[in-house]
Amino acid sequence: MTQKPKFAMYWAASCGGCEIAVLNIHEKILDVDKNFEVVFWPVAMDAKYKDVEQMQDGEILLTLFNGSIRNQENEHMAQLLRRKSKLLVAFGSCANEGCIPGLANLSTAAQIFDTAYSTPSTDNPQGIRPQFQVQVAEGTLTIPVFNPVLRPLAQVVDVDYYIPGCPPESHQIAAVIDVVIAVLEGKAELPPKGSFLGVGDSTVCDECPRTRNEKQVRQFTRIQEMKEIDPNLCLLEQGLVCNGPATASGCGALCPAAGATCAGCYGPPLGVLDAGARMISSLASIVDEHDPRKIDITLDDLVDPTGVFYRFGLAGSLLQTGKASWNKN
Amino acid sequence: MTSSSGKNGNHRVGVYVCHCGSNIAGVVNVFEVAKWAQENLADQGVVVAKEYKFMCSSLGQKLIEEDIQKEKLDRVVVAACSPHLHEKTFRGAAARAGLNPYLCEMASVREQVSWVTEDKQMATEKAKAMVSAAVARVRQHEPLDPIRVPINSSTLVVGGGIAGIQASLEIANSGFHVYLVEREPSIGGHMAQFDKTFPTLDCAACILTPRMSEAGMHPNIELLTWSEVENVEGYLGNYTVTVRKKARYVDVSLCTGCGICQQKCPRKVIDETFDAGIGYRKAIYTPFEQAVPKFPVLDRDNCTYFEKGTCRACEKFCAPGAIKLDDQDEIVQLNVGNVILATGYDTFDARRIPRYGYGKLPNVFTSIEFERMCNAAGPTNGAIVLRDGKTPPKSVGIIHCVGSRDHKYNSYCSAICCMQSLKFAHMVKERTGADVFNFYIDMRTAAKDYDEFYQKVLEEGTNLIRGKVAEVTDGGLFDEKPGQLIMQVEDTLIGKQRRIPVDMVILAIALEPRHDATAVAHQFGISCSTNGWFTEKHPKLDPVATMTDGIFIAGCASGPKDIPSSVAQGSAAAARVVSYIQQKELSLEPVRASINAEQCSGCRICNNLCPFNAISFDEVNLVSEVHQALCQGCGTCVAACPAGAITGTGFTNEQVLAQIEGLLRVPVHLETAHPVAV
Amino acid sequence: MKYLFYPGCSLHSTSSAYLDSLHAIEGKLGFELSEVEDWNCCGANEYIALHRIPSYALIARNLALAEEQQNGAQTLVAACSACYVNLARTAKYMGTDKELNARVNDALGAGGMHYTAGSVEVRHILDLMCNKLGACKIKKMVERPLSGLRVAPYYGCMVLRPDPDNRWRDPESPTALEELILATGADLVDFPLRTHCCSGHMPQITTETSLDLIRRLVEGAVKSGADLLITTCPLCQLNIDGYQAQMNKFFGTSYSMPIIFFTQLIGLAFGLSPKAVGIGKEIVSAAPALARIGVKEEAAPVTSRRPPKDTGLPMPRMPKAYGDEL
Amino acid sequence: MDHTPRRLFALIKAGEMEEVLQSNTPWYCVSCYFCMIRCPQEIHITDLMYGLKTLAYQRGYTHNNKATHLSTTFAGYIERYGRAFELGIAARHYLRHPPKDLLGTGRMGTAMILKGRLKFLPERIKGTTQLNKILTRAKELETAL
Amino acid sequence: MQERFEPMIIGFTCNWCSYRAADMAGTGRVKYPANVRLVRLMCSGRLDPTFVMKALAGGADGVLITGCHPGECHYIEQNYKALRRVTLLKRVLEPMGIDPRRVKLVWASAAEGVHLAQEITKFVEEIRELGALNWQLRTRVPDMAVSMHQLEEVAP
Repeated sequence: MTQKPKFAMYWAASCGGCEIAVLNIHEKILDVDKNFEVVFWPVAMDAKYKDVEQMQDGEILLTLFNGSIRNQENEHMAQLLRRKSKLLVAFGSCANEGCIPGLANLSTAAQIFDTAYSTPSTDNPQGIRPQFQVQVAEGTLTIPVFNPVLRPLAQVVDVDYYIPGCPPESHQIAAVIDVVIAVLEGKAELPPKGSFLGVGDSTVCDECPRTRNEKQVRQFTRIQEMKEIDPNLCLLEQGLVCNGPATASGCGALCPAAGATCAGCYGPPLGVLDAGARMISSLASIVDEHDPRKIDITLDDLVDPTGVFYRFGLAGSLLQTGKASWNKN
Repeated sequence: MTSSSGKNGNHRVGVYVCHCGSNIAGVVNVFEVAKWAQENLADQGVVVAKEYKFMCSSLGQKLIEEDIQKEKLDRVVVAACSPHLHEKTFRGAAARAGLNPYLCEMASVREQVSWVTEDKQMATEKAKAMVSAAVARVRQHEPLDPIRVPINSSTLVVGGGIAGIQASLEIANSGFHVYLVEREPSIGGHMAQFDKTFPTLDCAACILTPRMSEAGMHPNIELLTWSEVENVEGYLGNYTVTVRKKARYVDVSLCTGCGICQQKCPRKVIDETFDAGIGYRKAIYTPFEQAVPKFPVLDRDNCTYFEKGTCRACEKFCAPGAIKLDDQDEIVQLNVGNVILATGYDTFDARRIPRYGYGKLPNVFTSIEFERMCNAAGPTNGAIVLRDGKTPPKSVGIIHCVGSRDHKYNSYCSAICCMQSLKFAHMVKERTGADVFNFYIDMRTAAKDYDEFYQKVLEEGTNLIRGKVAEVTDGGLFDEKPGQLIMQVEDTLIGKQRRIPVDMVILAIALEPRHDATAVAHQFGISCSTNGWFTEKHPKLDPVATMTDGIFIAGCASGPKDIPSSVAQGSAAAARVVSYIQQKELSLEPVRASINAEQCSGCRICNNLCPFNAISFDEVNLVSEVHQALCQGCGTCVAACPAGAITGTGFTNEQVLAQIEGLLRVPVHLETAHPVAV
Repeated sequence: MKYLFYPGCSLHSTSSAYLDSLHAIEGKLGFELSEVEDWNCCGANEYIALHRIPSYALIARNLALAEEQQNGAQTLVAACSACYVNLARTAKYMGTDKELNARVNDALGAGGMHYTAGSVEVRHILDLMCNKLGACKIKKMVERPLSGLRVAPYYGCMVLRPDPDNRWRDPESPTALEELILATGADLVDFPLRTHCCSGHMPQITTETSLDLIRRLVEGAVKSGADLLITTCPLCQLNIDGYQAQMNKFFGTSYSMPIIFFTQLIGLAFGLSPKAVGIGKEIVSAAPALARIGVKEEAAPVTSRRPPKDTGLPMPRMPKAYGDEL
Repeated sequence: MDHTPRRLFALIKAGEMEEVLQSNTPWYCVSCYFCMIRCPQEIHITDLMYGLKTLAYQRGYTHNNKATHLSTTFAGYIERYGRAFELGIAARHYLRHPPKDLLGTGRMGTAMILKGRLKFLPERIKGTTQLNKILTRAKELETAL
Repeated sequence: MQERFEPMIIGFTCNWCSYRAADMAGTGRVKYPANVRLVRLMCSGRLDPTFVMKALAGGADGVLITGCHPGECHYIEQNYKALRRVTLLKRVLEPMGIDPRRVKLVWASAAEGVHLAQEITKFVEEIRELGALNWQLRTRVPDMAVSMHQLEEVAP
């Protein structure tokens, strides 16, 4: 039998949700198996780093890399898989723009460790802290060194394609897999390098079923503070801070449709440098106040704007990277 | 490495650094700048960089033109003075050389560098930065063409006061059509209410009525009285205005203006408007004899027929059967190229200052009431009498600045009250021989022949007391003569409190913006000052234009004025309009926003950000659209669009971001290295 | 409703009638006035004439006490107009003027006290009755309508001016006492001088000046056809009441215009006995006027509007200031 | 009143503080606050008058005896008892400056007493010492305007 | 030459008021530090927070935004939008470790050349006080192994 192209999937700093999403494509997974030889997928099968290290450069055709780069191990694997793969795909929000783990960049590494090891919620009477290197009788023990800032994949290695979402919607994944297979069968061309796959042209509002009117916000509120939510009216118009307007479409507006504000997991839409900046700009524009004092009062109700606007995009944001990690086309 | 100069990689850019004699070269090392550009901006596509004594000179321009052709330049950067000064010049040069003018960018190294910086070295570095920014920016430029719009030759004039009448006549006389919209039943405005006009004391009616009838009969003027503007759409050259012609209940095609209906109407009503509340009219009425048009209107709120369904006296007696009790409001659409707002002013409500007793003490009058009283055609046929309607006053007190120059009411000066009050003083003396006391804070008579008039009034023996009246009380309370009014005042010239008994008090009330001024401003897309008057484009150099092209203002709408200035403004606004109409079509800067329908999600955040109503929502495709000719190019929507679907020509994200990178490329100071932009 | 109460020196002496009547009606009004423990004099207009910071400190001590003693009730009510203005101004200025606040609290510190700006809301009892309770409610409580009694309102100065907390729509044309008078069923007399000065402490300084001011008020009230005046201020009451005899002597007049506190009038309307509300403590006796109470003749309401005569010119329309709902 | 408020302020602007502080105008101010709500420039005239009185008093311009004496007498009682004592104040003040209409004043006094409107003994607050501590400290921190 | 820190400041002006004010400062030969480099927009309403972030990320130590005085905007009320955006932007920047004082909004009419120059001078001094932002050093720490005490130093 002829050699099937090799497929790999790896999780760096991530929750594993992306893997679930992949399995969520149901029967389609059989097509993957039919067309690929899965060589490395820690979640799904037993494999050792050294096996990968022994491969030829570029031996793997397609690697779906999810999770962000939090420590030296993540970084090592990113570089390794980059070397070994023809196509490296930043898969899911973490790999794309840092996602929830990226919010750690708002604190110093020291603060992070304090929270992890010395807050009341931690049972650590001796106040033990992890040591990257420990001398024991048998020799030196090391654990992966913790990087001071968390970075999306593209800031560490060169990335071929991006599939955003937390996690990427299964139907989008399926579609991408179809494309890849079509390419393998010579029926289609690869999209240009750096393309975004499984994303729409517009923003979540485009797919949102709620009715929208001209916007004037006098008071912001939070979903838990609302007595009742109009099931058909735009959430923003009800004073809820919804990231939909500045988030790439592709998810089918699941959250707003269900009455929850869009958290922004699909990242900025095409050609936008920084989703947060767009939210700041557009929200501030529709606040219906002219008096500085009143403006402050209104904005006081917009709790933790940084967290709200950058819940997923912080590590990939214009400011955090100093580099437009998000430079599409 | 630049994130924003992704597309159009290889350009051929020419950089031209101007000495401006020693203006720039005296501080900035222009040679170094040019050299630096040549060497360090090669990666940015700079192929030539030259300095020259005077770039704006014909030789300097020639230099650029030649290079464009010789060096096949497709972008030009001129580092010289402010673009507000010479942008046109250099764009012109580029155009002459066959390059789209909008592919030429300027760096203001004179106004922003050489003239304002002491340290020559830092100046030179800043100049470099600005050049590199201009280069980075111009690489992102795209060829543009100015927008052309035709101009409709009809004009809408709102407000039939003297300013509006004047403007209408000027335009009509130069052969163009005018729609004159007036809220009241007749044109004439406040001036028609007055008796005499200062300082010449010629009778207002005598000089106004000819103008009114001229406007009424002019073939190019279409009067829409008893009408109000409902809605305005469009832009310079092409406005569509919706006007509501309120039901008159009189068929003007049949009415002869004989006035029998008014005689026969049994219903007497206080005339709050024209007679300022001190006279009566009928329920069906023309505000005054010389009204233009002469057709009456029926005031349905006070008409017995509309209350009880009976009466119909007017109908019975009207020979031509012009009374039309089933009349309805009519909506008309006007297409005009320009608009002149001459909406005039309201008067201050003297009840707001209870200590002057207006509304409580019968013999306290406002200036506008007194104007009506003096008017020969007014409720007293010109007799100056007390509220009882017969007794002439033996002494009269006139208070200046009522509601003006007072932080509690209006902090501004109403400009006309001093002269008006002096005019009153004169008329009281002339007609009743009563003693007159004028209470003023400062005397403001600064215009032709005004101070002469003041002198004249002084010589007539008017008592001028410098001081703000504290209060007006009923003398009846104390041993002072009953029925008299006591004016309590500190005479600041002698530094004493005085209690001056008078029979009649006249309050020279302030001029205020129309109660609906802000609404009107919003309707026409112009702005109001903090005091509520319409703001002019430039208070000195462009006093009759507004920030919105094609909307002009005249008369008191933009602030208190006397009749001469209002008339002058009427003519001025007319002249501006005619000059536009003569151009037939207009070319506008192509700095405009446009929406990419693909990317637009129809979130509608941009929809009411535009003060010029240029953004509309396409209900069918659920996307927003920008109307090119309405758009003024401020770019607010561009910055606000959450989807990044709106781009603004001339100031695109790419252009600005590139410019920022360019600026950051050069450290502020040689010694302080800075991380370069990425 | 529980309130902290600052009576001020006068209510403990020269104006005990004010205090009596206030306590007599507070229950019915649903107020519970608890006097601030160990309050000190506000210094009237005298102390502040000599010292600035000390006088603010003097007043602030009361605010500090109020802050300490406020359990639930954060409103401090004053009945004397001068006390009210002093307290209100100090509270206000300490909130706006940081430097003053610092100095005053430094001084309070010397006595182991502190006042947190904004922690106490200062209001005058009249403001409370009209703007919080409302004349309509009071009207409902009236058991003995005082119809036939022609009452003129007299505010004096400080309850209205400078009005540091903007309690009144227009301090120049107040309507509070008017509403209360109408509520009691008495006939409202239009008294043009109702917001004029009673001459304050002038009797002790230039008697002539003050006697003239008092004369104008009394004469004005008489000419307006009032049976009696009601006021909100101990000093106004004292000057008009106490010095009326000297005034008459000085000008050779023989006016007799009783002046009582508005709380006394309300008390009477509530059906309390004249004694219970301190009637009789006034020097110019209100008894003759009060003799009318109960007389049921409907006196024509006094109004300032004159209907236009045939020859006459119409008067400007006036917005109805008060009494619509009464 | 030797200067109108307007002139007083003009004098201040002109730097004629001497004349300003000697003026009796501020002492004629009964603080009716009419000026404050009527001034078209919204100047806090009454407060200014207090300030001028304070300055004049503290710089020893106590030319206008009656008014200053009334204030000082009043202040004396407050500092001693913490409350005003009308009878005492009146008595002391009238001893210094006997009223023209002695008889009338006497009558009024007796009437007041008979009506129980004048106490014979001053009320004294508990915290007199505390109050004086506060006032002494406050006087150290004094600034007139 | 001198050691004192020379901040890099990017300024945004509106075409109608503040840019003309800058011109006026020029014609009036009013001197101000060369640290501020201006970018012309049509209106302060065009100000996109992205620009500010771009500047800060790209090495600017401060950003100055200027526009017509409230109520005097050439586009009627767009400068209020700038006001609101800057207010919100500052609130977002602070948690990211950027002192909100590094972003400043200043009103200057076309006539206020001197005023603008003064404001610029003032702002340069304020930023000099705050010191260098060094944003890129703070966001892109070297990828070598870091010991705990090094971690402590790492901003934000």
